[in-house]
Amino acid sequence: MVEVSLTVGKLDASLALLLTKDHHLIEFPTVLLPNGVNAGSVVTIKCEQDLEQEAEEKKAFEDVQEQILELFGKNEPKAPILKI
Amino acid sequence: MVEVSLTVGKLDASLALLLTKDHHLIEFPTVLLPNGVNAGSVVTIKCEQDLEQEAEEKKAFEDVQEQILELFGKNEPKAPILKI
Amino acid sequence: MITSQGSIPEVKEDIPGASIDERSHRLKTFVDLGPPDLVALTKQVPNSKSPEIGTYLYYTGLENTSTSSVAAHLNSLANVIGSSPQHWFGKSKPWKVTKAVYVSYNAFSRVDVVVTAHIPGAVSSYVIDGYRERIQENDRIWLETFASGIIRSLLTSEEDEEQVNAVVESRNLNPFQNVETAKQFFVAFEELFEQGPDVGSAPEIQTPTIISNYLVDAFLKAVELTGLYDDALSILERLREKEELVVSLIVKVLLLKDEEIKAVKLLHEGIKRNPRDANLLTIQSQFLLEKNRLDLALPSAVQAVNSAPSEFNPWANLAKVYLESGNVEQALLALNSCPMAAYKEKFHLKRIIPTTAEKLHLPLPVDVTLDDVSSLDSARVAQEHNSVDQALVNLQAANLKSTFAKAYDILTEIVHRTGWESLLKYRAKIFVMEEEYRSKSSSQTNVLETAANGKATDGENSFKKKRLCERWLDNLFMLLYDDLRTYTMWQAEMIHFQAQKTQYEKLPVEWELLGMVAFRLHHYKEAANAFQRALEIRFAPTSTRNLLKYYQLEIKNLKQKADKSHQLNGHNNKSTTSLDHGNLSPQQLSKKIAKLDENILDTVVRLSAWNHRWYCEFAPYLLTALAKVIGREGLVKIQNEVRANYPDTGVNELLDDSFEFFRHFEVFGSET
Amino acid sequence: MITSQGSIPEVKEDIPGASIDERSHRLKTFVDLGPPDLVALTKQVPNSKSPEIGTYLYYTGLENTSTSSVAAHLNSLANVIGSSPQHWFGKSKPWKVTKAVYVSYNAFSRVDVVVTAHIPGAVSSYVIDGYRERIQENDRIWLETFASGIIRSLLTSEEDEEQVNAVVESRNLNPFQNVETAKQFFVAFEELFEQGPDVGSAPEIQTPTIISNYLVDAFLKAVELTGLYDDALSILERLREKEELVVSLIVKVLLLKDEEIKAVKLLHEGIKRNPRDANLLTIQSQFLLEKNRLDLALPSAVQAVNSAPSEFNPWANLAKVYLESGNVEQALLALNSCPMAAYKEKFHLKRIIPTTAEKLHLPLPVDVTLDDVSSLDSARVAQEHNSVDQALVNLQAANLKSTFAKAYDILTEIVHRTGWESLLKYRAKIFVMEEEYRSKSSSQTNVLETAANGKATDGENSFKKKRLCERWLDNLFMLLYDDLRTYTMWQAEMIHFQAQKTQYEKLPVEWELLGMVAFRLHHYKEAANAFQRALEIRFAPTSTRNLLKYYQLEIKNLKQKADKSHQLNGHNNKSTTSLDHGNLSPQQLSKKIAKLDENILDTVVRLSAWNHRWYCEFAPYLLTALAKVIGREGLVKIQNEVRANYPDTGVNELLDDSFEFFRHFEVFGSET
Repeated sequence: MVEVSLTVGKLDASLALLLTKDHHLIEFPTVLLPNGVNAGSVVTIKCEQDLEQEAEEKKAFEDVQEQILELFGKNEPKAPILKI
Repeated sequence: MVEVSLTVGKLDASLALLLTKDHHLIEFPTVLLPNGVNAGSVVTIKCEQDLEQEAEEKKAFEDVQEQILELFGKNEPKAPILKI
Repeated sequence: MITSQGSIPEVKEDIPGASIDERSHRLKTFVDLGPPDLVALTKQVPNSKSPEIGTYLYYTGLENTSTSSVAAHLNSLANVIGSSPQHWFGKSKPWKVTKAVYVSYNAFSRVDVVVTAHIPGAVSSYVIDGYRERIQENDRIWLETFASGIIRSLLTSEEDEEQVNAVVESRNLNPFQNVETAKQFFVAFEELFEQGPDVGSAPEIQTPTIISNYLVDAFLKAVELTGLYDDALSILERLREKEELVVSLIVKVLLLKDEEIKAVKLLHEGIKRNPRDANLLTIQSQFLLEKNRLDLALPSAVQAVNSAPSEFNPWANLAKVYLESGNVEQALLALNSCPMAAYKEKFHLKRIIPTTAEKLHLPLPVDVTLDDVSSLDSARVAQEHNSVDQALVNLQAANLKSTFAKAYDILTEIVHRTGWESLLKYRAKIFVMEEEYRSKSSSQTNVLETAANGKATDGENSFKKKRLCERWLDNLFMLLYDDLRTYTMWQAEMIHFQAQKTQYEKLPVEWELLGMVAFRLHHYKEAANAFQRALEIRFAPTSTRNLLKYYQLEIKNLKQKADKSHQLNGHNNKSTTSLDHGNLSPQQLSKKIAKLDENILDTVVRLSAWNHRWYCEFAPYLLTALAKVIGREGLVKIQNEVRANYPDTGVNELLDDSFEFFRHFEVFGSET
Repeated sequence: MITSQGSIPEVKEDIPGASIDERSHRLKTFVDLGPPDLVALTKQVPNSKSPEIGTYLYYTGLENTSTSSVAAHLNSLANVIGSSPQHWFGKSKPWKVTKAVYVSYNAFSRVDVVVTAHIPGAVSSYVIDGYRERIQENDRIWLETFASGIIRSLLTSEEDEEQVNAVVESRNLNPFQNVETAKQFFVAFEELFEQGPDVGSAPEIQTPTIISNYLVDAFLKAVELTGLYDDALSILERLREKEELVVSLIVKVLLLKDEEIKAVKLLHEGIKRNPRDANLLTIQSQFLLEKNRLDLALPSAVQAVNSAPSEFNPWANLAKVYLESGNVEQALLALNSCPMAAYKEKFHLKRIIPTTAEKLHLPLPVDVTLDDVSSLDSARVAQEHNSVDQALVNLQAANLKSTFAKAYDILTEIVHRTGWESLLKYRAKIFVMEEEYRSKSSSQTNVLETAANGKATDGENSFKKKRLCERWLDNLFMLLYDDLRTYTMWQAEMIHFQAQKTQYEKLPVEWELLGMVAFRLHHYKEAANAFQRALEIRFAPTSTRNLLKYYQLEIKNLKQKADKSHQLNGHNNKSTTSLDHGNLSPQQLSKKIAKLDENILDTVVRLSAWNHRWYCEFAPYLLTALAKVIGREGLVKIQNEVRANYPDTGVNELLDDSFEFFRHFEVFGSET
């Protein structure tokens, strides 16, 4: 997991400028900032990988893939199709 | 506090492209991603305001300001300065 | 058609050889596929004291597999010009060509290959690079040059408005005069596959990749044109062994070949191996969209976007899937996320040597004379343009290119479903406009500007949830407004005139422009009417081209309807939407399609004659259109129709080239 | 100096009035402060049949408070030209001026004010906008026009290489002919304060603000030049009541006035009120940096950056503070974060009407003749340029502008401390280069390219900790390498020649270019030597200008040394760094400074004479330099020196203008 403390330098429509202690300037999406945060505020950002969610989404995706194969990928006798 | 689940779409030198469930495309600094994250990973980002740290920094800053005033802002008799 | 003096445009040089010189100076500035081939001629009137003069013209499709094939063409060109006195700027001149030089750009190695033929006399060749240094000639260089030429020839689309007649002083030949040449190109494709990204890619591709580049585009077009599916598939299978991404190209060829089940299986297999192959996912999604399985099309579309979030096509596809699903908000949000290609332009032929009208020798071919087409007076057209309604000319949506044009097409599709008022409400609900934001967040106390919809937003919180509307999308909204206003006014005027029982008169150019507005707004019937009105007055290539598109679209719609009704009956699938027309019987369907095929044949004939007048013997989109008609109606029937409908015009002979092509390649329907 | 025919350059028009016409056509394209004022003359030879001709020239500093003050100047101009036959393109012509038109750009309202004087006859005026529509004339328009003119005049710096002699056909007058005009400008400043952002700002400012714009820049320069501190302070105090940000301007004026303690107190108060005022914080940090209190300078610098992270100046200051603290890594990281202004350029005078040499009438003023300056042969200089070492001419660092030049200055200061090898090691440690990254992250198995330093990085982890080196900074490293190589080779050659006891010969231009390299690299002594070598051969304005900078820098250093030694003795402050020279006695110090003042006086005289030859009577940087010399040495002494050193040259009369100026404004040292 990553956890960083940052100062909000500037707040804009879509992007905020955040600064680390060692002056790394980071553009950060404003939507991900909590309400009430202003220029000058200090925020903590934690970021961690969500393996469970990842597995869940993978499963759902694979199910759809099987369904598609079932529906359109089987060599069932075709209904007569007009030659157009 | 804000908490969001995001899919890593693309991983670049300084910026990663993350996507929300409703397809909001967000540029996110790569340095803030945990190790091991790859394109396709799902991550959770939590962002909250750190009022304590904010107050601490404010205090330290104000102390320095007082020190500067003390050192250079008092009308003490000046030592003779060369007219150059 | 046989090459005649009437099919060779020329441009006079100030100094003989100047064009070759200019070209080599500009060589290092060539990008992507580079310019068309150049042929420069030196000619003189024998036994006269007048000095030699130099001329040049551009080419695509000239067979250049070797020095000798090029020399053969140059010689035949010299023979045609020297065969009889040439009508030359008002005088008859018995020119003899003494030298002919051919230059072709090798886009892989960024060099020019130059073949010089002295007539009669020796033939020599050399290769130069951007620093005007000579480079060692070898088989590889020739292979690359051959492939570059074929790619340019295939990708010089005449379908688009933007590039018609851009370079009048050029001849466009069919690069596949026989099956051999097509197969040679396939060999070159396999050989050069890894270098594909070097020749650039279509503007909507962010960076050229091994499977998204002009080499691949040309290969797929060649496959479609020649029907050599099995050759193509075996090449791609070999390439796939080294590069799994090739699987999406195999799928594309299978779909061209109408092998749907195989394609679906391969999609499944490929996605299993690499669930983040955005190309495969997008193809899969588009396939499901056509099958009207929006529930299944969406997961693939989402996964594609998540796998390639900086590519345009997955986003555009996602927007379409949402739109078809009736989810307008998400469609607009996906549209807003499309990454735009602001600085890239689509490949098209460009002059490398600026010229003026006085230097142009543009003879009129006399072997094909279709009355209204051949007699189109360019002075009259220019005259028309001067008195045209400027409001129509100024519609900026007509100038949109590449990704912007595609995004606009999605936006117009949206407004077609929702109507303008409702679209504005959606916009106000999900987007915050840049202006609006600035006034909100401005530290100075400006008057709060409200967005175009006139509604102020409700409080900080809902404000933050909205997304910023990209500036380009905001701009498209404005263009859309202009288009809609023009269209609505036109329709209202029409109704007014009809009520008054007076004739609604417009200039042909104006009908054409109105037709384009309607076409952009997906009002195809109204567009077709406008184009037909234009054509009632005079021949108009753009209107004809767009009518061709319209007829093809109509056939596609009829076919989809038939498919759906078949699905409904056969599978009893509930998720398909209701049909907006009653079911057609197979007989009614065939009759409708036969009528449309007649119309298509007529537009193809007219456009071929028009192209022929401008020295263009090859337009892939016309060949494809004709091939489909033949596939449905049979070659014999079509050939008979051409003979009956256009007697003594030369059209017969002109179309024979295409029929010959189909027979060579055993295109479906051409077997007799 | 009295205006003479020798001080009026003119350009012939093709058609009388063409310049005014051209200007009004271009009006809507003017940006920021706009072009210099234009005066167009119509003149004819009386009683002759030759037609009237038109000429024009540009102006800055012409007093334009009202129609009548402009008309007075136009009349005097007409009188000078008409007073005796004019030497005109090789012939003597008794011109009479019949009409004179003055046009001045009002940068606030984006309009041109035009005054037409018929001679003799009526005077009229009008105002036009970018659509060539007439606008209502009123007091406000005149006030804005007056202020615009003063701003252009004050900010047309001649200090920089880039803009010397850019527009030879222009006269530059001192806009403050009397105290009244200066005070009028102060009034205008107060009146127009809120409109300041409309006239643009220096390129390093991201967006013009109420306290960062050209109006404010000009005001501060006027304050420095005139010494009218108290007038300025009372205006600023009034403005502060409405806009607290003004406090940083008050601090600046207090510092100009040498009121350090008041300034420090105000800084404290202002920062207390708004702890995120990046301007105040940066000034505070710079003040502490000069006082060598790096421990205190850092927190202010950090807070400034955190308050305005997209502005250049706070970042540049932070980099400097780190550098002075010996923290090279953080200095480089801060430098890398500086936001660059790639597309903005510094204000300088520009032609609005293109011209050719044959149309230029550039008379030689004969009232000031300083031998080597006046006799500088431009043909010889051009000759020299042709045979100059191209490697020197091609040094790209010389062309850096605005933020890039400033960033380069910080980078050269860093390398000055660390040396090149060590700098490369720092770079490798903290930065990953874009090339390096791409090869690392590329999915294809390319050969791993190593960065310029030849070291591969150690593992994924350390790799991720590094930051991406911005492309522009990467580019500056390359320019630095070129500069360093040139400098080192030059120094090595010098030593070699000295060892061989042979003379090291260079062309004046080459000495000048070498001097510039050394100056950029902060090797000031070596730079000064090179400039002096150039001047031993002939007069060279650039070398002279740079020597002036050098002498001023030397005085500053001496002063700082004295301050530090005073601090050491008085405060016993341990944080100051050790002095690299022994302490000087007050007598030694005075003597050194007097010698430098002599040198400064000489360069000022030469540059004034050179400027005078090119119709320029006003250069703020020369006035300021002279004012400081007078402040140290007294006016009487300096006036005597000028009289003694430059007899019978006209220099006396030339400098008298400046002395007069100082007496008007009671500049410190001028009281007799």
